[in-house]
Amino acid sequence: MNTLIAIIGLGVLCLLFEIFEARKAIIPVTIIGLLAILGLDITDYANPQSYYNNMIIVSKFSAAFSGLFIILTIFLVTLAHKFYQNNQSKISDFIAIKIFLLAGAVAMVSFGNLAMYFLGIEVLSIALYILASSNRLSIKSNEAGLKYFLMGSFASGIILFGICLIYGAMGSFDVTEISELSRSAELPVWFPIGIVLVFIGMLFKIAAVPFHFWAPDVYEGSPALTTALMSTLAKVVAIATLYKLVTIMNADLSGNFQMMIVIVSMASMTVGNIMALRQVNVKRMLAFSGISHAGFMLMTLVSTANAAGTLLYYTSAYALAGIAAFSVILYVCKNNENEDITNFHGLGKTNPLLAAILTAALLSMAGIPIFSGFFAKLFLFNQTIQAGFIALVIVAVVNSIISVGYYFKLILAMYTKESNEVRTATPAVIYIVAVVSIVLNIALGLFPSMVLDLLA
Amino acid sequence: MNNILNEIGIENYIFLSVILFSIGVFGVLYRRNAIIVFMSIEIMLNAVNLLFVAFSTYHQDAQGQVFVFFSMAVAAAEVAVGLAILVSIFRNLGSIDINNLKNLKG
Amino acid sequence: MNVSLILIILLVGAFATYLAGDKLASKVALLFSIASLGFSIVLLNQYNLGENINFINQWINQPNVSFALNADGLAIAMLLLTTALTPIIIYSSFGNEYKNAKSFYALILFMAFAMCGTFLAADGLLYYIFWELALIPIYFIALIWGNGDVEERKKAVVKFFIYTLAGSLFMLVAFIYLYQKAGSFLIQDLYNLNLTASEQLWIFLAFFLAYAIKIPIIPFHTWQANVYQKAPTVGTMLLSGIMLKMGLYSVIRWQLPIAPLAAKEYMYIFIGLGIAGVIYGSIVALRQRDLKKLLAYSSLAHVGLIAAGSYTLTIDGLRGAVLQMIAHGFVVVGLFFASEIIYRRYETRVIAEMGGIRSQAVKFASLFMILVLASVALPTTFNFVGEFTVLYSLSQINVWFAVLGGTTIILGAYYMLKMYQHVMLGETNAKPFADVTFNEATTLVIIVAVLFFFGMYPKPITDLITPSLENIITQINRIN
Amino acid sequence: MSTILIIFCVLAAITLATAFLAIFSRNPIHSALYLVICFFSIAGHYLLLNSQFLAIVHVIVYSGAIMILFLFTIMLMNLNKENEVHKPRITRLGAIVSFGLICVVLILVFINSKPIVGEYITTGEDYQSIKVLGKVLLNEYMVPFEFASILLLVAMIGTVLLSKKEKTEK
Amino acid sequence: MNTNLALLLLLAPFLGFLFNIFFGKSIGKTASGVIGTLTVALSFAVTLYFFGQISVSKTPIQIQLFDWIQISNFKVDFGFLLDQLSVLWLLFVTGIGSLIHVYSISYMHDDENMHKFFAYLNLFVFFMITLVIGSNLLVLFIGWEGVGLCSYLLIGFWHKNQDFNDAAKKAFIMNRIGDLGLLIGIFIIGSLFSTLDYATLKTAITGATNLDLYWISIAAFALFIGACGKSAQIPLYTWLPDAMAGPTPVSALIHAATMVTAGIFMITRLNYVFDLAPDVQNIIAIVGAVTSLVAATIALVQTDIKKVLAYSTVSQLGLMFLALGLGAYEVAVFHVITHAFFKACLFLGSGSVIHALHGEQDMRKMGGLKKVMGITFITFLLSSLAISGIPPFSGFFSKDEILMVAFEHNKVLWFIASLASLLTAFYMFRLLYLTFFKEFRGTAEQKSHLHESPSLITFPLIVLAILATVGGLISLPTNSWLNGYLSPLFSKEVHEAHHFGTTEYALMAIAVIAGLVGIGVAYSKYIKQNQVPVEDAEITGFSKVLYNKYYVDEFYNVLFVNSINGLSKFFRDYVETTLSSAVFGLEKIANELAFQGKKLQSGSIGFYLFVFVIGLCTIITYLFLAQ
Repeated sequence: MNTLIAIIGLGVLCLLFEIFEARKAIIPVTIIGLLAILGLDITDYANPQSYYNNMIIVSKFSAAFSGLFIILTIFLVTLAHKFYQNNQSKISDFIAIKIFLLAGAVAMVSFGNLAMYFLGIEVLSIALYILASSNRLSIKSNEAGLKYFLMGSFASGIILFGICLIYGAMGSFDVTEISELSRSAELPVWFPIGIVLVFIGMLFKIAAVPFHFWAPDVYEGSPALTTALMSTLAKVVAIATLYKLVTIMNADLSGNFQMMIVIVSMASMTVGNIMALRQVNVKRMLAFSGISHAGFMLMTLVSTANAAGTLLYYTSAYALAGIAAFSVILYVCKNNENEDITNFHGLGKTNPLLAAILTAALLSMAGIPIFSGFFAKLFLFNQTIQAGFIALVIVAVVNSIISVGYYFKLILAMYTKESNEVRTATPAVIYIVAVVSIVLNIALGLFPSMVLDLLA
Repeated sequence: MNNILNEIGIENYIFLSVILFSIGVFGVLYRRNAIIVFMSIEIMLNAVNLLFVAFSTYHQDAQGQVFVFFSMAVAAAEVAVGLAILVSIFRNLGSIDINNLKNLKG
Repeated sequence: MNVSLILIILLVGAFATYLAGDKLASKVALLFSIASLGFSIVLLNQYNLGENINFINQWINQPNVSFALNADGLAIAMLLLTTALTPIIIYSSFGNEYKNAKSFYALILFMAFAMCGTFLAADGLLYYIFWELALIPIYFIALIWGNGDVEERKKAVVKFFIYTLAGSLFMLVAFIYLYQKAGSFLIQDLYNLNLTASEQLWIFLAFFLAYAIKIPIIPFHTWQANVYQKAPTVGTMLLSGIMLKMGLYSVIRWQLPIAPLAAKEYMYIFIGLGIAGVIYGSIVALRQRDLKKLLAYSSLAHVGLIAAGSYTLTIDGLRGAVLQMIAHGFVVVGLFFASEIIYRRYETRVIAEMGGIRSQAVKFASLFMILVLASVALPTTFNFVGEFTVLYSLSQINVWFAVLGGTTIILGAYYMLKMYQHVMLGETNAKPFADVTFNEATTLVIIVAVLFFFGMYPKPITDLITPSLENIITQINRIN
Repeated sequence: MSTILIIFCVLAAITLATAFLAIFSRNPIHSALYLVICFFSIAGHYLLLNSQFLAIVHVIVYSGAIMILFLFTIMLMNLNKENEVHKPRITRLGAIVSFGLICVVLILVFINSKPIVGEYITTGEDYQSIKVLGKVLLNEYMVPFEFASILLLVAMIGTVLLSKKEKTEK
Repeated sequence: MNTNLALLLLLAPFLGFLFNIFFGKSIGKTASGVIGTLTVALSFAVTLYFFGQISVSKTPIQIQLFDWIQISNFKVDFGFLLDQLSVLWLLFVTGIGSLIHVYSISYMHDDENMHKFFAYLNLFVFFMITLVIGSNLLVLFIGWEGVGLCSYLLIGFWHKNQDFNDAAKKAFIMNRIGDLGLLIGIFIIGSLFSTLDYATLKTAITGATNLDLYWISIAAFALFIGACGKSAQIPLYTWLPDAMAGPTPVSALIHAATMVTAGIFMITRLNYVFDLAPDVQNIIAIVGAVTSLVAATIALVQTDIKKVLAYSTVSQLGLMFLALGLGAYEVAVFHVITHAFFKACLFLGSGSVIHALHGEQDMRKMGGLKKVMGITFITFLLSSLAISGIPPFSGFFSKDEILMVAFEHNKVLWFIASLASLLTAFYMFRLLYLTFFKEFRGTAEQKSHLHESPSLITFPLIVLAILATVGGLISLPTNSWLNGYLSPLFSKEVHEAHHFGTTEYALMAIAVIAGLVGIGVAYSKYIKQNQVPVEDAEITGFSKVLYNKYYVDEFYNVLFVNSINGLSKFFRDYVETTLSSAVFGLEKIANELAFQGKKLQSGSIGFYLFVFVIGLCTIITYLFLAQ
């Protein structure tokens, strides 16, 4: 709870900076603030309890994920320093929106009441709509914003309908009560339908097939930093929330429901990976890659017993790799109209370090050891096999193989093609973010227990 | 006070709400004018709001109605942001036909 | 002193090489690789003295993964192979100029690190990690420093990577399945599992896919020739000299003892595949136009025989396989280096553009001849010892296996001599061919010396590996 | 058929009809107006359900604020004419199919479900007066209430952000 | 002492090889030749010592050096066995080897790579010694393959000529086919008896009661295939005539006197195995007889002087195999020895001729050399008489014994063998007449350079001619020193001196008469009628078939070489690409799917939402309505 309040306070502070014309200080102060909040979050982790009539339940789960969100936000805010260089007048707005977005995210994983959940997801979504279309003069950005907005509202409607049905069945929005009531024998059918509708709405948010169509278009159209945010933070938030919803409401994971998850998971992986094969735009490619990763993450839901640690690990690995990848993309494409692979030609020669980082990030996403992406997949597979879904794991394995195809396309472009432009010196910020995130990624790979045991 | 649902039945509200919701869905799919699409989404949200109130009565519980406030707040916020995006598209394209927005694909 | 130090040496070496800069990189790399060789000899000594050089440390609690390195005779033999070949390979590359040499040599050392790790790992997951890690450096080596048309090279290399990765991921699934049963990835726990026949079959097949692609066994070999051709010779040497052995080693270390029932049940099929590889590889090698491709197919034939030997599940088969692995490791490195020597002078690998070299480069011709002869397993060379033992073990299963597998000595002689004839013999070539430099000569002489020494006196190696292999045989026979 | 049911039916008919008309009418202005009627009818439902406060809020927020915003935008964009070209058949078909599907599926689901226990509980307690609502909203739901303000704040910043002119881009 | 001496015996030529390889070029041609020769001579001297020792003690000398190969049920040592057989073989290997080395000093003097030639020759002797003195089958195998290698190196000595290289390659590969057989035989013996050591093996076989005769027969057959390859028997004989591409001393040493007899050595060595497999023995006998006849017929029409001798060698080896097949090992050994003498002499003589004619090998371009090359002619004549089986020359005794043994066992085999010896006499004298009699048919330029060869060449000729003449004395029909000497080797009683009755004398007479008839026909044809073989193009009828060696090479080419090459091409061009595209096929499918999928991703919000709704309805239907 303290975390949430502090984050909101920080957001307001950002707006105040604008008033006091202290734009230069915004980013450093925000980063320091976020670091402090991270410390606060750690105390939350050590001290789980519920607040304000169960509106907010701080658990190890919520605290751990909040920590991850905060770290990701720190990276994203740091990158913002460079990204909004030419947009100083709006920087406080951007940063404030991001901070509020983080607040929504934290609310989403620590809700104790469906009202908080709904508001959280709306704060997150609306912030994202704004960020997606924030490049006002770019038609692509506009289009992305509108598409995301229309479809997102549609999904919100579905979620709201689901919440409504849950309420209809249970007469309460409090998850603890719902959870208790759901154990009783007599349940109106509204409850499972409600759960399914909320579930579908969340599937939209994490961009799982067949609710994934928005993702590539929106990722491509949005400003690169927003894409980074969507593909890392937003996706992680959505899947964590989905996981929390499924577990906390004690939803009946009947055989059929699991089968549905399995099918959606398989479909997401396969469609995401296959579609990514022929993409030329890197952001779009990563969008499809994100879809396939959503499929992987969904695998945690078929065996929710101990999957929280795995999910946290997977999301951390994925998001850190994503941050590293996007920081390189930001650097490469900052002067370009688009983010086509051609821009990456010869990066291996012109900037070996960033090329190596991007390579490492992609390898991590592809699941190559020692990067944490590998361990993430390993734990996931382990869990899923334990739950008896070998077929799902086999599909996942086949998909991992396919995914190498397009990750390597980018790597090949960096190392085998000749560079077609001269690249100027890189800002230190990008180096810092890229290096730190990839180092964290590898550290996670070397010491998986560090994260895994947080939610053991 | 008598529970009004004795007279009408919660099912009727559910059906009404479902149909209204479906009309909203239909509108979103059917129209290409972005504003009308927004309106359709509002219809969807209102369908749900209606059901909330019905359930609130059903349970004799105030929370449902409170949730409607939040829902309205969300609707208002969405409309504000949505229209802002729309305006900016209109400024760029001079049109708000969503069929013109097919630059991002493939 | 424990065995993990060797990994540290190589890893530190890789970083040091990268930091040393382009000019010094090769020397630093050589220094570290020799250090690792020295250290592995020390280890050998300690092992022979009966000291405990194994290393185990809990790594991940849940799932239960340990950082466990187990250096038994077999592992030490493979370790020695790796650490002996790495300096040779690095030294041999002194005649070439590489762009961005620091990365190049760092990658070589890193690959050696991963390969040593694969040979030493006694924990399934750790093993898998090293196994995969070894793939990345070679991918970049082949991709960036390879030769030929970029697009084709990319195609070949990516195919190789995806193909091998595909195989190994199924192995990973098998490992996870085993973990569910055993509650640990430790090799001993996996050995002790009591799996049903059908479980064993599936696990065996999952392993087989990984190894069949890596080794390669037909029909999973299609990546091989192209990658060998496109990779820089150093990469080809690493691939054929050591990396293929990872697959063969793994068959012996992991596949057979963990799923012995399946291995026994379908023994004929797998031996048959190995032997089919021998014949097929030899026949395809006959009409290759590219020297490196020809050597690649010859490699296919040889490893097919080794695989067939391993699948006999006899002590002879395993011992022969290991001996042949080591021997083949050296000879194939030598042969590829010979092709590189020619390439340095003629800038071609097309056999038709060679010929008539012998009269110009006598020393080279002799050394090359010896390598060719070793490759066709002439007695007194190390390869003969291995090949003889393997063929003997095959004859114990079925004499026709020995006959068919034995065609390698006929067909092998055919394509190798044909190759030698067209590459080296004939009218003196119009293009001048300078004889081997000191560097080239030393490299080849070291290889030749090793081949002859162990060809006449393989006892040290046999004694080293036999106890471990007997252990493995015991494991294989535990269920009856 | 009680009066209340009749009122319900009439209101429902109006709601659905105007919702349809809002979607079908070609002129956006008309759509907006139909929608206003629709919202009023929904407010009627609220009244029927005895939630007067909510009904009023509903009218204020939707008909008063949101629809005005719509109308304002429509006029701003000068869309008050029938400028929408003929839609391709596939679009219409898709829309109708999904409408039918979602409608049928959801209704079927509810019909298939167990019938609700006949007796509707009547606690007799006040649960929807302004007083009660205020208590619930500001006691139990204080945090969401505050959080809703954040939502609106974000929307506000966003709207400003999207409309503000960049200083550098002159 | 014995160990050191044995090592000296073995390593002396090896050291010679090393020395010549590394320093041969720098020390000059003659010096390298001399060193090469001396090392072999040293071996010969040591051999003589061992011969003396063995003759006296009659106990074999066993020397173990070190463990070599470890097999599960047995261990193979690197060790030597010096017994009667191996020492006997060593005698003529090192002896004739020394002579041929001497000969080569002069013969190869014009070659720029003479040091290499001597190095290879030394290496050959080294491997031949290994083959002979090895104490087990695997050490024999070292030598076996080693001599094959040297044969390869020496046939292809003039490596600039690709035809020679082809011949060398062919020799090596056909040898390897045999080697595979030998290996299989070794495997079976190893698994049957858990040993490869001759001595142990012998005890194991002779001591055992219930032997697995089936597998022993298979082993024997496999070993015989090995022998076929090395000793150029049907069907693996075609390499030997081609092997004449090498320098003539090589032909004399390797392809006449020593290496090709390795098969006979091996079979004799393992006589106790073969004795257990009578079926295989029959096969050996038949193969030997047929080979001897076929080769003899081909030799009839050959015009290349060395080719004639090569086919003659094949034919003579066939006779030896006949003897082996009939269990008369000591007879075969006897013929090996005499054959080594006269065939080496013949080859060296032909070399002398070729040397004089500067490389001309076609007999149609020779003639009349008797006058200028007296010593060569006389030695050649003596050897020809010996090979034709004319008493009292050595060949008479050995060949006669074979014929006699054959007669005892099977009249058909005897007839074939006799026919072969008749033909032998004919073609040898055809060769002699065409080369040395009448007028010279070569170019004038060649004629002006005709000369007798230098003494370094004639000296070995003379020695060999003498041996060819008197060599028969070691095993006279009535009093055979050789049989007695070799008797400890054989499990069966050696055929003690035949009862010399009328049959035997008649057989002897027939053999002699056959020889004389052959000579007579040759005389009438080439001296009386003054015929010269026609040009290649004019050869017709059966002669053409013979001249083309029954088209066996072509047949093999079509059947094996071409088919395997065709297969290779097929594999390379089709199978490989198909397999490859099978993998790429998956990639193509994925790409095609991606391509189609991109169309779905149309950018239309309506469509996206449509799919959304469909997905939603499907899920709800599946979960709630499908039950």
